[in-house]
Amino acid sequence: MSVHSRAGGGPVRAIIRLQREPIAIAAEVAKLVAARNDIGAVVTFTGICRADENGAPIAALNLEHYSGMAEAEIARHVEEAYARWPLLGALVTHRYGRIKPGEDIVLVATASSHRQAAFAAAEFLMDYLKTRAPFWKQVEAADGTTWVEAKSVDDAAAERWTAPPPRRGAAK
Amino acid sequence: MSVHSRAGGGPVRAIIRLQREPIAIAAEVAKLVAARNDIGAVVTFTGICRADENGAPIAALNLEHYSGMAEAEIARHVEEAYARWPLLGALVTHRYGRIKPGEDIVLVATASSHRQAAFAAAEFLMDYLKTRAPFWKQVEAADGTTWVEAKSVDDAAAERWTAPPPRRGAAK
Amino acid sequence: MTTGSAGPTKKIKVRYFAWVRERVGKAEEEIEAPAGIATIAELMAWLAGRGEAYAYAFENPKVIRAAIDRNHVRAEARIEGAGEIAFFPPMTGG
Amino acid sequence: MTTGSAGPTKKIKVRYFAWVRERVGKAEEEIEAPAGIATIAELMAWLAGRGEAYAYAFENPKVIRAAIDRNHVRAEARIEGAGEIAFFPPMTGG
Repeated sequence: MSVHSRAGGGPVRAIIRLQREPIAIAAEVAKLVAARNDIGAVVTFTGICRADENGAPIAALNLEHYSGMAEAEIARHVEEAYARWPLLGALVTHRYGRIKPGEDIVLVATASSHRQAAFAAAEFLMDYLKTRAPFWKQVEAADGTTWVEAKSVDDAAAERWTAPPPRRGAAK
Repeated sequence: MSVHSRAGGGPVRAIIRLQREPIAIAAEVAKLVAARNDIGAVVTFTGICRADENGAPIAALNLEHYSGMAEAEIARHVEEAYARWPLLGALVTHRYGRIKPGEDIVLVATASSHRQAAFAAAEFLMDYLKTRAPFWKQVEAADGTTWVEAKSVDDAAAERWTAPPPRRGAAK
Repeated sequence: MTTGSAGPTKKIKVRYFAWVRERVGKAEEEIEAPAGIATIAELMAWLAGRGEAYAYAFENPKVIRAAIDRNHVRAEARIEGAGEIAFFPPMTGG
Repeated sequence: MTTGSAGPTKKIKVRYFAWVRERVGKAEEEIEAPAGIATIAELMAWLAGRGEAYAYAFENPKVIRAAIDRNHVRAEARIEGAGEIAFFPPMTGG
């Protein structure tokens, strides 16, 4: 599923995509900056499937998601990021299904005139994806499958954003 | 100029490259994660030449740098980032020469097992590049050239890092 | 398990994800909860009484998250008017 | 401009960048500063006395940054033993 919202027929405001297929990172990010000349900063975050979970080797991750709710949740958080920072573009691509070590799981990209908004918005979106977007990771290992447990450190990271953002500097 | 340092014949620790040519972002980032399976998070920052500076249209930026010192300064800050966060890779590519609106100026990429180290290290490296690495931007416009003035907000951003890092969480 | 309240039962689509789905043994179903079941917490308690699989899935309702019509809700949320209710463990995406 | 100190002069390579370079009118040169010039601040003052272009370049030494042998230094830094000294405006990279 893909959502492209354009504010007043202008450039792409948000791209949200949930897919089984590997993420074409360069092509996705290119869409953010295409035909624009006001973007001075692009931050990307790529989450990659590691070959181990808590020290034990894994064969794959199986990503389950709540279709429909996931897109809506992500779209709401992208809009919240727009309300908090002067963004010029945002993109979230999240895979589901079976993902092998070394493969990408998620891509978040944010664009702004200046770097601090782009960094803050990307961190904000990742913290929310980790704690609020309805995705569940199952580890597939030699001795069976186990569900990944939510981490309190992720909850603490997401809590940071319940206060207003600490800085909205204009540094590029 | 390019510096590849490998710790004990292992994977690439730091790639530092100053060049006139456009930056092949996807290829550069691919080098960070190549042949590794312990990286769970990659953050990239791309700085792009905007079509305006302080509201006035520009024709190009001319980037001057102090060859030799720039590479050494960046390498020192990459090592400082390694000392502060559990990084698994870092890359800085900075262009010099004439850069037109829409073209990339700088790429910073950081890799770690977990996202917070990657985000923090990328912000740290960018704040230092903005304030300490010996590069100077000249704006080329229709009515002549002017040197970009340093911004106090960039100095303030760099000052953040003179205290120890506030968090070293293990959230991915 | 029933309550003392009168009133008609209502059909609700219920969906289960991750280990809640595995324990219940199905991804979704239509249920008819007694009219006296007013909140998510009460619905979980009622579901837990439907058999061994449900009892296992809902043995620790405090760790289970819920959504009504694709919005996160707390256990105290009222289910009246809900079209689709989902139960799942804490999210681990990203 | 000279100082009262005795002792031989020393040759130093000096480099200029950005608008310091433009004002001085050259990117680098070898200079022989009097032996009494001990610090970066004193060297800037001495350079400013070498003519109109230098006076213009160093008219506000507080805004000019310096490096000795490719390391950032403060205006109070001693230049003894320096092989290459650079003067430039605040950096604007990234």
